[in-house]
Amino acid sequence: MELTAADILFYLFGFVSVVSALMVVFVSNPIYSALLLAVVMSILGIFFFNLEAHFIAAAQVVVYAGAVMVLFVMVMMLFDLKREKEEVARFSILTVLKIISVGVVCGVLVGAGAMITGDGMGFIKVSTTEAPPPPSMLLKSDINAPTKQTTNPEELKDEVVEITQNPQAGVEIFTKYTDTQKLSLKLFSKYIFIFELLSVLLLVAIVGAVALARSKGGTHHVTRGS
Amino acid sequence: MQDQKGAHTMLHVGLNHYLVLSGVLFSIGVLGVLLRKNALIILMSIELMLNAVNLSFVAFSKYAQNMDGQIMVFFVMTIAAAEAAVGLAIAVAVFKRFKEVNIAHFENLKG
Amino acid sequence: MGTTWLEIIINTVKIAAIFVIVVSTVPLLVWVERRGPAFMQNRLGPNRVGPLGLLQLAADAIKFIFKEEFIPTKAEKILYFMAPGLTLLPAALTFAAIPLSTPINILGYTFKLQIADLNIGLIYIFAVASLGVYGILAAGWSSGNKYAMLGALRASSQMISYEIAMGLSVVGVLMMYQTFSLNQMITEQFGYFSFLWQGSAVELKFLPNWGVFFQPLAFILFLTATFAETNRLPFDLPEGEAELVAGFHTEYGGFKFNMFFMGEYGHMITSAALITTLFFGGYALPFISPEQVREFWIQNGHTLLGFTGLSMPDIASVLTTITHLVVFLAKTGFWLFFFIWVRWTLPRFRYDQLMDLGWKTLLPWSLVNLALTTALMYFARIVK
Amino acid sequence: MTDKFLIATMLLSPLIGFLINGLLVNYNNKSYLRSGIVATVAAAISFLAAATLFLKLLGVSAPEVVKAHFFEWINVGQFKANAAFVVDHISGIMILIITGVGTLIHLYSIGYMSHDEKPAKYFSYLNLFLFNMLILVLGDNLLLLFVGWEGVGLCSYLLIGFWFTDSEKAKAGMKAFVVNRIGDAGFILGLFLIFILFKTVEFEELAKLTYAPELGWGLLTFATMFLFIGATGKSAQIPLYVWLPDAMAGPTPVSALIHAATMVTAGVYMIVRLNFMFMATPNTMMLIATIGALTAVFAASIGLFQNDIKKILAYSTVSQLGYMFLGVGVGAFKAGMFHLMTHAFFKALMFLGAGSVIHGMHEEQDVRKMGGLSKKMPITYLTFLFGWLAIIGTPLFSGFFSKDEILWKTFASPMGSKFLWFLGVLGAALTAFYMTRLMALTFWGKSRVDKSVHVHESPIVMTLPLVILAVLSLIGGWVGIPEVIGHIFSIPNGWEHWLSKQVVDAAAHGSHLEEWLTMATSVILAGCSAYCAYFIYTKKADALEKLKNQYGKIYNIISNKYYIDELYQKTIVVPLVLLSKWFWSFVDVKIVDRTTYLLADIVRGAGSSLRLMVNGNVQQYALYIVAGMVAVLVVILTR
Repeated sequence: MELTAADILFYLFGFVSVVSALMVVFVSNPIYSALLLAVVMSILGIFFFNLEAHFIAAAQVVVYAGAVMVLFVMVMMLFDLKREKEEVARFSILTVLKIISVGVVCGVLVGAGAMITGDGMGFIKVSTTEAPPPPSMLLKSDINAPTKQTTNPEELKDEVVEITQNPQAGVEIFTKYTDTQKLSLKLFSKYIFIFELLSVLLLVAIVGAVALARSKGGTHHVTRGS
Repeated sequence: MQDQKGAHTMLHVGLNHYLVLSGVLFSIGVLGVLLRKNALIILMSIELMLNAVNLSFVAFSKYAQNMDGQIMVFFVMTIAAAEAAVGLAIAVAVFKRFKEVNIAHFENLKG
Repeated sequence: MGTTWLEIIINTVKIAAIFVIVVSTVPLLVWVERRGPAFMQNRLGPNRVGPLGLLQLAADAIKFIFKEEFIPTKAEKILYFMAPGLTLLPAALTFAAIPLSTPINILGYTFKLQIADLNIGLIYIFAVASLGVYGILAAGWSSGNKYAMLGALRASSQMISYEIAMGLSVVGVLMMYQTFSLNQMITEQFGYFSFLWQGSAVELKFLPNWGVFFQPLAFILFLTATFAETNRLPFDLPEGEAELVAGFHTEYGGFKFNMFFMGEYGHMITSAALITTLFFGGYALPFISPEQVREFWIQNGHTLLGFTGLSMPDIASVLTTITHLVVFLAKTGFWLFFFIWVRWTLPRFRYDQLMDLGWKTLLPWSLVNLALTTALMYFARIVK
Repeated sequence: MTDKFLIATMLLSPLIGFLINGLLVNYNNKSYLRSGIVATVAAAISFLAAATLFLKLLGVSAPEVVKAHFFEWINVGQFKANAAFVVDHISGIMILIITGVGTLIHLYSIGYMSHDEKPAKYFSYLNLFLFNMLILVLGDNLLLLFVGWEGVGLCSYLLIGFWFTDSEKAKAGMKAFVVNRIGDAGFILGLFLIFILFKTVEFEELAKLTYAPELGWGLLTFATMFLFIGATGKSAQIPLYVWLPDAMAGPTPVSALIHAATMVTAGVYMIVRLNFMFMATPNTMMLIATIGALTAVFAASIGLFQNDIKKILAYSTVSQLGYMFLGVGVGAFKAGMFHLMTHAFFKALMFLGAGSVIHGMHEEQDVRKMGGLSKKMPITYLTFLFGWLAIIGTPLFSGFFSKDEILWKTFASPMGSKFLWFLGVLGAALTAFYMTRLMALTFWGKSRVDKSVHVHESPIVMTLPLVILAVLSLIGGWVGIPEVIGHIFSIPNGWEHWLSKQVVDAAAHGSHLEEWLTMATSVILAGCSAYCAYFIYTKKADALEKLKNQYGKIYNIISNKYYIDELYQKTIVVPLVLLSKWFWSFVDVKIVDRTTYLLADIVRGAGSSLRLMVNGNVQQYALYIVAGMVAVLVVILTR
């Protein structure tokens, strides 16, 4: 099978994301690294799109690129951080050690990633070849026949039951519904409790952030650089 | 790649490519955390690491035809957002107090 | 882009065409912006250059191009130059997902008058829209001017809070249409106002099947949220001339300022198109579904385009597409006028009023709307 | 009354006496009468119970054994030891001796301890001794015997060192205890070996087993050897006898009871009790016989030139014990037992006699400062006379019958030998000599008592036991008249018959003529040496001086007890002390301490080096996390 547009795009965006990730770490001005990180996140959004995780892709862009990075940029702008003199720790044995260990981590992860075979190293069943005909691709503008979605709850309900009891059924369902429905079916059936728990977590985070932001900053008066 | 379709199958994007990419991004994140002195940059590197993990989750979700991966990404996102919020709040508080963002100055909790 | 080279070419041509349409409407809007309010306030407006001041557009365009490019000393060079692009990019991208009209079937090919028909159209638009904030922040901060910075911060916080309100208000609509794809939504809105109530169908002849009648509250909320999102007048604190000179783009002149301008209007066009698609049936005629229109053209389409020698169905499909395109433009035009119309009627909000409105009224009401629609749909589904 | 009640009363009355005197009576009140009577009554009750028990055994239809099982003491795996007490033919005799002589000595002590500050303490210890001795004798298994064994060792220590304020006496007590402990160690090893070999320690079961005679040096020989070592410790034989002469530091009734009649005989009793086992190990028997004979002659020779009356009697006890072990060693268990009983009578008599002499002479013990007491202390003199006649073996007296029985068995028994018999006879002669010397120096001859001392006869409470014991030492021997004399007057040998069921002697073969001849030689020899001693010490005091300076060196050696104590001091005690000093200075300081300090240093060093890791540098912590992660990843992926 020759090179599809998607493959070209993957390599292009892959390269861009790696370069910008590196720049995020090594650029001296933090604002630029924040913006670059936003770029990386959008590119990841595109990758998700490629992997038929449409809702997650949109969510990624909205949540990460749109909100979290904006927070970072706003905070940095408030701090008005200009170029930093010596952003990376000066050259010392420790730095070498760090770089070596990161090299090892990268080697191990990339090696593992590259070597993963069909049986998924005994963890999960993975088919490294192309998944069954994906319902939609980014730029194939003409196909995309609207797939039939059942709306009445009874049919949906047994669908849900089917998933939880019979994981194998999961594969058929995987192809019948659009990505977002699949996600929501599972999310609100098997993982409903975690979903509610997350809301509590967010609440806690909000309260925490507000409390911290309002505090006068620091509990004991320590002169700078003491 | 033991894919039976022709020579240049190496180039056709499979699960391995995504995993390799997420591995690289993850190590860059770790590098950022280890090398940079600026607290905010460290927070951002952590975000980067989380994103790399998300990528591998989604890749696995697609190639294993199982929605759990995406659901996990969903959870990771919320947690990352919460973490970023709280992290930034702390950074703001610290900056207000010490007018300093370089973590080299915060080593009072010494052994 | 499709796999075959032909498709790729056709797609690029289509993208270019749509982009040109968007860009050309901007000067038109500017003209309307100047003439309309003048008319409302019983004054003339620009009429010196060309008939009714139409050439004024060209004059402004040329002016912007030739203005002196200057860069503030303390500015961050790179970011300063990137900022206008960053604002323009999302505006353009969001328009890609909006279906302009029915697909054309000519010579065996079908062309969709839509750059990208995504089955997640709506949240794609929201995603890209949320990136708009970067442009404003970058502009505000990189120009090194304190007022610009303040304007940028205000604008971004406003956009973020209203983004939530807009998102939530749309959820009600989504639950009704059960899909993100805008095409899908439009097909749901054909014909008469009808719905299933506990098994039995109910139909009201005098109302079209538009979203606005199903979700009136969502419509109002969405409308106000879009105003805030595009920094249009009641919410245009960031450029508040009175206090912050020109808000985040004070330091910009010449073409860069023009790009900001275009960005803002692009955003406005997209929002207007979105309102029509979500609530007013998109390119569909009120009571007539595209099929009926196509039938009509099959009977007497020949008279208009007989000379082209196309087969009858092709002609019919071309003609139906054109009619629907006209309908879509009419509706969007009306909403654009509405935007301009509101600008010269409502006073500007104070910053805290702005925030209260966003968090303390829009948000709760959209939650109420959400609850209401869920309840109604649930009862509607119970088969007696 | 049931046997159990009888045994219980016999055992517990001395214990109760001990408790009353020990706990209830105020320690330092002077009323010796009250505590004395309590102790004597307790001993008397115990004697009555013992007597009734003995009568139970006498009858024709009487049971062979009276047994009382109180509780199961130890039951671990195969090892089983019950608190059960047995009165059979052997222990029957012993309990009579212990309680009988014990009661007499208690009575005597009332008089003797009248001037003492803490009589209550003395009487409580005495009662405790009785209790322990009874346990030793009555125990139905070796372990219980050992309990009694240790108990009596303790009481002897307490009583020897009774006047502990005087450091000499305290040292003597300590010496007795330590030497006994060395013997006990041997005893314990023997006990263990027996358990290993036979998986049981009860006499009844041990008796049932058949023992193949072990000619070489097998385990059984070692077991019996170790038991014998215990016996030498307790009954003061050659290597471990040094403590007995020093034990005279205790009050005289104590020496009479413990170091004459009962405790020292424990070793002999133990061997007789296990006679079947000892018969199976000829090597040990030969060892016992030789040590017995040697001790007899050796102790007698030392006794010749002692000047302290109690030291003479102590060495005489050691020598007589030598005889008992000689008898037992040649397989004449019954004769050994017989001599044990007769010796208990006349030796207790002599000790008590010496006690009353000392009491009369107001704590004067040196024989050279006595003389001509026969007129001043007639009763003591007369009773002492009976004892003297018994010990030198004049016919008709108990000493003659038991000692000659042993000598005859040594001569005739297959295990015995002519040389041992000769040593025995030599010992008898020496015994006669120094006893007569004693009699001459204390009772006959002119009085060398200096004027200030007013000699007076002891009170009735002291002389009564003397008289009883004198009678016993006369008629004691008639119980076991040897058959060669007995059949003339048709008197059966009661003793042989009485012990024959439980004690099997080696078959002695020899004609009556030989027996008569050996008897005659020993009597004549003893008579001559007695006359010589009488002649030298009463008539020719100056001849003695001449003899002394002629053989000065030998005289010095013997009078200083062959310098045995000094020898032990040099060869054992000093090197032991030096060794322990070396251990302390080298092993302890250099090796043990050094290693512990080393460990401590290692830990502190590791601690400080680890502390460097926590230096506040956040990124270093991140590095550790990453390293950890890598390790985990590698492990998982290369699983």
